[in-house]
Amino acid sequence: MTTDQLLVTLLLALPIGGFALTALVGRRLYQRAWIIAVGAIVATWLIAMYLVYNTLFLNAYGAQGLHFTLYEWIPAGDFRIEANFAVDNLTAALLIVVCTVGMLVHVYSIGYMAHDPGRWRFFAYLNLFMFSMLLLVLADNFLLLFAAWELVGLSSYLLIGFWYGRRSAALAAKKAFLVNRVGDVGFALGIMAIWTTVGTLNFPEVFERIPLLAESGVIQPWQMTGLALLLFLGAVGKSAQFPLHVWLPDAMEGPTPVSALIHAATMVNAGVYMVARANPLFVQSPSAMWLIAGVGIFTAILAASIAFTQRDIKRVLAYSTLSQLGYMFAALGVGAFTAAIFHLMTHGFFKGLLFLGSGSVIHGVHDEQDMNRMGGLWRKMPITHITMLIGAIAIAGIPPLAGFFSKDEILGQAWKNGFVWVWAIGIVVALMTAFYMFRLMGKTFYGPSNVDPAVEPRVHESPRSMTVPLLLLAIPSAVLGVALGFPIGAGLIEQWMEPVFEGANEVLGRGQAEPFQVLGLDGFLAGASVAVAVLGVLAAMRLFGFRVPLLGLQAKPRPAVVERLTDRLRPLYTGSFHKWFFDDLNDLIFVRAGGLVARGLWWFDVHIIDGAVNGVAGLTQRSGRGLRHIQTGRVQNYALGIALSLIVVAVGYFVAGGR
Amino acid sequence: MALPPTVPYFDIAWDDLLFLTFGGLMLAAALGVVLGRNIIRSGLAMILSFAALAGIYALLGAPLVAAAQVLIYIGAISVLVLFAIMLTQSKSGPASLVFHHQAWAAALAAIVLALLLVSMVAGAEWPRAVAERVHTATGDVARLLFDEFVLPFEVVSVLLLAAVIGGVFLAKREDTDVPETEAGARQVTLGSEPGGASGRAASGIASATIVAAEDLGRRP
Amino acid sequence: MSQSLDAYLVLASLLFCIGTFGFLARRNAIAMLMSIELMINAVNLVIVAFGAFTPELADRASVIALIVMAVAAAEATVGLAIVIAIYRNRRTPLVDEYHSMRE
Amino acid sequence: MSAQEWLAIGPLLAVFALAMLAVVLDIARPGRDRLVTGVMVVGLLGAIALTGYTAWYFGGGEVEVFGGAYVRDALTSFLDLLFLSIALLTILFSPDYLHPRRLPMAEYASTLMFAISGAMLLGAARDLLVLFLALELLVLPGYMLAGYAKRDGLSTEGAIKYFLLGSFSSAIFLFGLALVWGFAGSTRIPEVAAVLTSLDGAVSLTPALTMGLALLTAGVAFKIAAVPFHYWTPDAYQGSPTPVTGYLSVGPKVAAFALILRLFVDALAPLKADWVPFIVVLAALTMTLGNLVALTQDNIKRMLAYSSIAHTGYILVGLAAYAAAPPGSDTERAGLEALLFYSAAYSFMNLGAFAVVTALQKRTGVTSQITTFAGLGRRAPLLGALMFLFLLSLTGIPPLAGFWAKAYVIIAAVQVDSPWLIGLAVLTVLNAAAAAFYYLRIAVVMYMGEPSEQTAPVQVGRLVSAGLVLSAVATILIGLVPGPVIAFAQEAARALL
Repeated sequence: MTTDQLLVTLLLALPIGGFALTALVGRRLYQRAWIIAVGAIVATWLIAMYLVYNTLFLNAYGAQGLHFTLYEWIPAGDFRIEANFAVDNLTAALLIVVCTVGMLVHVYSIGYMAHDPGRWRFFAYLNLFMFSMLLLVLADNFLLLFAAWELVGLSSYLLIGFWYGRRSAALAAKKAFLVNRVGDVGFALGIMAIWTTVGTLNFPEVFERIPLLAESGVIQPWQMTGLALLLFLGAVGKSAQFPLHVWLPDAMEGPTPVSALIHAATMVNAGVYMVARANPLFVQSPSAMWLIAGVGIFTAILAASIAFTQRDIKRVLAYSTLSQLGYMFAALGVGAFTAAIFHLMTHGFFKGLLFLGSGSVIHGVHDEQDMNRMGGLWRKMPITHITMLIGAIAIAGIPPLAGFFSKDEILGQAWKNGFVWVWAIGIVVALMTAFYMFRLMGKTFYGPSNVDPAVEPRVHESPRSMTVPLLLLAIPSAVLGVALGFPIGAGLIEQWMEPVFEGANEVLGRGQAEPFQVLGLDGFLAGASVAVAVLGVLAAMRLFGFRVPLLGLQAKPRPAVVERLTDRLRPLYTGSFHKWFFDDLNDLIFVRAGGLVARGLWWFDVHIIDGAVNGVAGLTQRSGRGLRHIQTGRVQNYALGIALSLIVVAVGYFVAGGR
Repeated sequence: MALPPTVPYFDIAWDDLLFLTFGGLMLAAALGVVLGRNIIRSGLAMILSFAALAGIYALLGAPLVAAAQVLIYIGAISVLVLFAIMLTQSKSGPASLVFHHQAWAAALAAIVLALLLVSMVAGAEWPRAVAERVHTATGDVARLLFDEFVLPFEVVSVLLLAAVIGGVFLAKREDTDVPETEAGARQVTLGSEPGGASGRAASGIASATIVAAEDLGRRP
Repeated sequence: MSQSLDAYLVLASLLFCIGTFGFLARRNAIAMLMSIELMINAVNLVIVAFGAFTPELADRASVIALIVMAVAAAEATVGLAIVIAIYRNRRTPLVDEYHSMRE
Repeated sequence: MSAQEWLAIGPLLAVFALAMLAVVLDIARPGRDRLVTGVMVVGLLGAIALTGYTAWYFGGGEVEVFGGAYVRDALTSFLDLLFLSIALLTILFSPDYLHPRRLPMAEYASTLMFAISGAMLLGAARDLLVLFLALELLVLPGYMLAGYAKRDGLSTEGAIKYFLLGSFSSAIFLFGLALVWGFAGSTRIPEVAAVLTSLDGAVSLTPALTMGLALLTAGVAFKIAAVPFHYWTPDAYQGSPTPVTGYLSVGPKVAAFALILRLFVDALAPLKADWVPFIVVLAALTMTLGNLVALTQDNIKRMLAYSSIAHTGYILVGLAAYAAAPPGSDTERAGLEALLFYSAAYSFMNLGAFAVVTALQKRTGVTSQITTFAGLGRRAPLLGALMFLFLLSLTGIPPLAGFWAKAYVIIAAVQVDSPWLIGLAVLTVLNAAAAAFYYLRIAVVMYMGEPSEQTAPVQVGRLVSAGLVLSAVATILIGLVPGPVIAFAQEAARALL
C-alpha cells in the first residue's frame, strides 16, 4: 500500500473510528464529548486537503486519478466485488466542499450543542455521516456507492430525528428515509441493469464500455434511456427534486448544523455528484438529459415560488436549497457538467454559511424560527449579520461574489446549448432568488424588531465557536467564484473538470470553450443575470427594508405595500404559502391510496377463503341441511387453502410437463 | 380340501375377491370414519379400516407389515385415539354438528385431488415394476433393518423418545393454580402491576382450566 | 386385478383423498387426526404395493412401512397430547372454535 | 465404524446426548432449571467447538456414514454450525421467559435439542427415508414447543393449528416421496439422481414424477411457509411463547431449506427445469404478500411472522437463481451461496429481534402489541438501540448483514440471463423498499411513542444480554466482513454441485 492509498484509507478510517470511539466513551466525556469527533474530522480535513492539492494542483495521479482496491469482498469467480476507491479531479472537488464544510460544522456544533444532554450521540452521528459521505465520493464502483448512498440516508435519518422526543422530528426523519427509499429503488434497479448489460460495476470499466456498447447497438437507445432514468430516480430522491422533494423542508426539524451540513452542503449534492460521475452514461441518452433539465428547472422555479412566502427562516433556506439544486440538475441536463459542479461547490459554501447563520440567529433569539418574530437584529448580531449578508449577495448572483459566476455559467451554457427555455425560466428563478433572500434579510436583520419582549434584552451574538466558522465560510462564499471561475469559461474549474467530462463533451459535440466576449452573447447573458439579480434585490429592499450604516444607505420596510400586493395576488400567495399543496397531494396519493391498496390485499389474504367459504355456507344453508350459523374456524380454511394450492400446483405441473 | 381356481359363479380369482373385499371394506370404513356423526363410531370404523388394510398387506405378501399394522395401529394408536375421544367428550354428548360449513368445498377439493391422483396412477409407468407379485422374506427384512436401514431405525427410536417426553409434559395435569396467559392479559398494558390485573384478567380462563382439570379427574 | 400394481395405487389414492376430505371437513380435532392417520396409511399402502411389484424394493418396502408406522405413532402421541392440553383451556374439541388469533 | 465415521456424526450424537441429559438431570435433581440451562449452554458450546474441529478436520472432503445415508461435507458443517448457534441463542433467551411463567426448563431444553438434532440430520441426509424421519424429528418437537405454555390458550391454539396443518403437509410430502421412491427404485439420493439423469430430458416428466414433484413442492413450500402455503405461520408464531417464536422463525425455516438443498438440489436437480417456474412464482408471491400484510399488523410477533414470510421469499430467489442457471455454471453456485448466506444472516438478525421482545416479556402480562415498544428508546436505551440495529439489518441497510444478504441474492438472480429472474430481482428491490415502512414503524414507536403510566423499568437478564450481544455482533460482523461466511457458503455450495 502506497502512502497515498494509506491516506485515502485513513480518510475513511478516521471518521468511522471517531464514530465508534464517541459512541463507546462519548457519554463519559460529558461536556467534552466533541473532542474525539472534532479531532478526527480536523485530521480528516488535513489529509483531504493534502490529497486535493496533490490531485488538482500537482496532478500527481494523472488524468485518471488514483484508483486502488482496499480488499476484495468476494474473491472468487465472476462474482467479484471489490472495496475499491478512487481519487480523481471530480472527487477532489467534492472533497473540498465536504471536508471543509464538514469540519466547520463540527466546530460550530461545539457551541451550538453545548447545552444538549445528548451531544455525544450527536457527534457520533456526525462522524458516521462524514464517513458515509466520504465513502460516497471515494467509492469506485456502483455497489459501494449504493452502500454509501444508503448509509448517508441512515445517518441523515438519525440526525433529523435527533430530537426524537419531538413528534414532528421523528416523523420528519421517517419521511425523509422513506421518500429516499423510493429513489433508492430506482437506483438499485439501475445498478442491476448496469450489471446485466455491462457485466461489471467498476466505474472505469463501466464508463469505458458504455459508449462502445451503445455504438454497437448491444444496448438499444431506449434501454439506455431507461438505465439513465433509473439512476436519475435515485438522484431525484437523494437530491430532493420534484416530485420527491417533499422530505427536505421537513428535514429542517433536525438541529441546524445538520441542516447546514447534510441538507445544504453535502448529502443533497450526492445526486448531482452521481449524475456527473456517470456522465458517460447519461450523455448517451439525449431524452434522459432533456428530462433531467426539465425536472431540474421545474424544481427550481417551484421551490423558489414557495420560498417567497414562508415564515420559518430555515424553511426559506430549505426551499432555496431545493431551487439551487434544481439549477444544478438543469445544468447537468443541458450538458454543462462543469457548471453544475462549480455551482455545487459555491452553493455548498454559501448555503452552509446561510444555514449556520440562521442557526446563529435562532440561537440568539432563543429558539425562535418565525421571521415575523425577528427583526432589527443587525445591531445585536453584527458578525452573523455581515456574514449572512455576504451569503445572501452570493446566492442572489451579484458579482463578484461566488454565486454569480456559477449561476451565470449555468444560464449561459443553457442558452448556448440550445435550451433557451431553460435559460428563460432560470432567469426568472434568479430574480425570485434575489428577492426572497433579501426578504429574509429584511425581515430578520432590518426593519423594526418584533422579537418577543421577554427575550429582547437577552438577544446576543453567538459564541466564538459559532462565529468563527461563519467567518471562515464567508471567505470562500465571497472569493471562490473569482478564484475558480475567472476568466469566465476558462477558469481553474474548467481546467480541473476537463479530463473528467472530456468524453461527454465529445459525445455532445462541444469543442473547446471560446473566450468570453463582453460585447457578444456572453456579455448580454451575464448582463441579463446581473440585471435581474439587482432588480430582485432592490425590490426586496424597498418592501422589507435595508440598512448599510457605513454608506448611510437605509430603507424602511413597507408592510402596507406588502399587504396590498399579497391581497391582490391572494390565490398565488395561498398556493405558495401552502407549498402548492404537495404534501396534501402526496398524502392523498401515496399514504391514503397506498394504505388502501395494502389493506385491500390484506383483506384479500384474510377473506378470500372466508368469502368463498361463506358463500358455500350460504349455499349450504339454503340447500336445507339445517346447519346453524357457526363462527368461522380457521384451521379448516387454512387446510382448504393448502389443498387448493396443492391442486393448482399439480395441475401446473401437468400442464407445464406436457412440453 | 382344494378350492376351485376361481370363485364359483363369479369367475374371478380368489385373490381378486379378497382384494375387492378388503379394499371395499377399507374404503367403506374410511368413509365411515370421515362421515360418521358419532365420533366414537368413527374411531371404531377406523379400527375396521386398519384391519382391512392389514388384510391387504397380507394379500400383498408382506406378512410382517400386516402383523405390525395390527399391533401398532389397532393395538396402540387406535386405543390411544379412543382414550382421547373419551377424555374430550363434552357432557352434552357428541357434537351435533359434525362438519364444518366448508364441507362442500372440501368434498370438491378431495374429488378433484382424487381425479388427479387416479389419472396419474392410470397413466404412470413404473420402470422397475414387474407384472408378477414378489414375496418378502421376513428374515431379509430384519437383516435390512440392522444393516442398510440402521440409521432410520435409530432415528425412529429417538423420535419416539422425543414424542414421549414432550407428550407427557403437555398432557399431564398441573397442580399450579393461576395460569399466566397472554390471551387473558390482552387488555393489560405494559404499565400495569404484575400480580393483580393480569391475574384478574386471566381468571376467566383460569376457572375454565380448573373446571377442565376437575372434570378430567372425575373420569375413570 | 389383485395382480396389478395400478389397482393398489388407485385404492391407495382413494383412501388418501377420503382422508383429505375428512381433514378438510371435520370439526373435531380428533376426527381430523384420524383423517391424517388414514392418509398416512394410504401412503403406506403405496409403499408396500411398490415393494410387492418391484423385486429390488420388496424387502425394503416392508422396512420403510414399519418405520412410517412408528412415525405415525409418534405423531399421534404428540397430536393427542396437544389436543388434551387445549381441551383443558377451551373445553371443546372442536377446532373451528379455536379462533382467538386471526387476521 | 471407523473413528473417522464416529467423528463425522459426533456433533449429531452430542446433541442427542444433550437432549437426554436434560431429562436425566431433571430426574436426578428435579426443578434445577439453572443447572439445566448451564449444562445446555456448555454442552452446545462444546458441540460448536466439535463441529468446528470436524469441519477443519475434513476440510472440503466428504465422509459417508451408515452406508451413505449420512454424509459429512462442507454443507453439513455449515448447517450444523448454524443450527447449533440457533439452539444456543434460543437457550440463552428462554429462561427469562419460562421462569416467571413457571414453565420447566428441562423438558423445554430436551425438546429443543431433539428438534435441533432433526434439523442437523436434515442437513446431512442422503437418503429419502432419513430425510422424512429427520423432518419429523424437526417438526414434532416444534409442535410441542409451540404449545409449551400449555396453560396459555393462545399457545395451545397455535400449537394445534401448527400440528394439524403440519401433519397434513407431512402426509402430502410423504406421498410425494413414496412416488419418487417407487419410480427411482432407491432411497439413496445419489441413486435417485442417477436414475433421473438417465431420463436425459427425452421424456421430461412422466405422470408419476409429475404428481410426485407436485406433492413434494407443496410439502416443502408448507415447511418454509411460502405463500400460498403459509397460513399456519402467523397463528403459530403469535401463539407460541416468544423465545419459541424466535426459534420457529429461523430453525425450522432454515432446516426446511436444508431439506430443499438435499432433496431438490441434490436428488431432483435433473428435473430443475421443471420445478423452477414454481419456485419463481412462489418467491414472487411469498415476498410480496408477506410484506404487504406485515404493513397492517399491530402485534409485533405477527408482524415479524409476516416479515419472516417475506424473507422466505428473498431466500427463494437464491434458489430460483440456482435452478434457472445453466447446469455447471458459476451462476448456479452463486444462487446456492446466496441462499446459504441469506439463511445465516437472517437467522441472527431475526433471532435478535425476537430476543428483544422476549426480554420485554420477562414480566408476565406484557403483551406483544406494538405499543409495548412505546418509548423503549428512552426506557432502555441499549435494548432500544439493539432492536433498532436488528430492524435496520432486516430492512437491508448497509453495512449490516441484511444488506449483503439481499445484495447477494439480487446479484445472483440478475446474473442469470433470464427475464423471469430479472423480474424477480426487480420485485425483490421493490419489496425491500416497502419493508422499510413497517420496520421503521417499530423504530418510530420505540423512540417517539409515549410509554403508558407507571412503567416498570426493563430488566434484562444476564443470559439474554449475552445472547443479544452475540446476535448483534454476528449481525454487524457478517455485514462488515462477509468474506469468511461467504467462503464457507461457497465451499458448502460446491459440495452440492
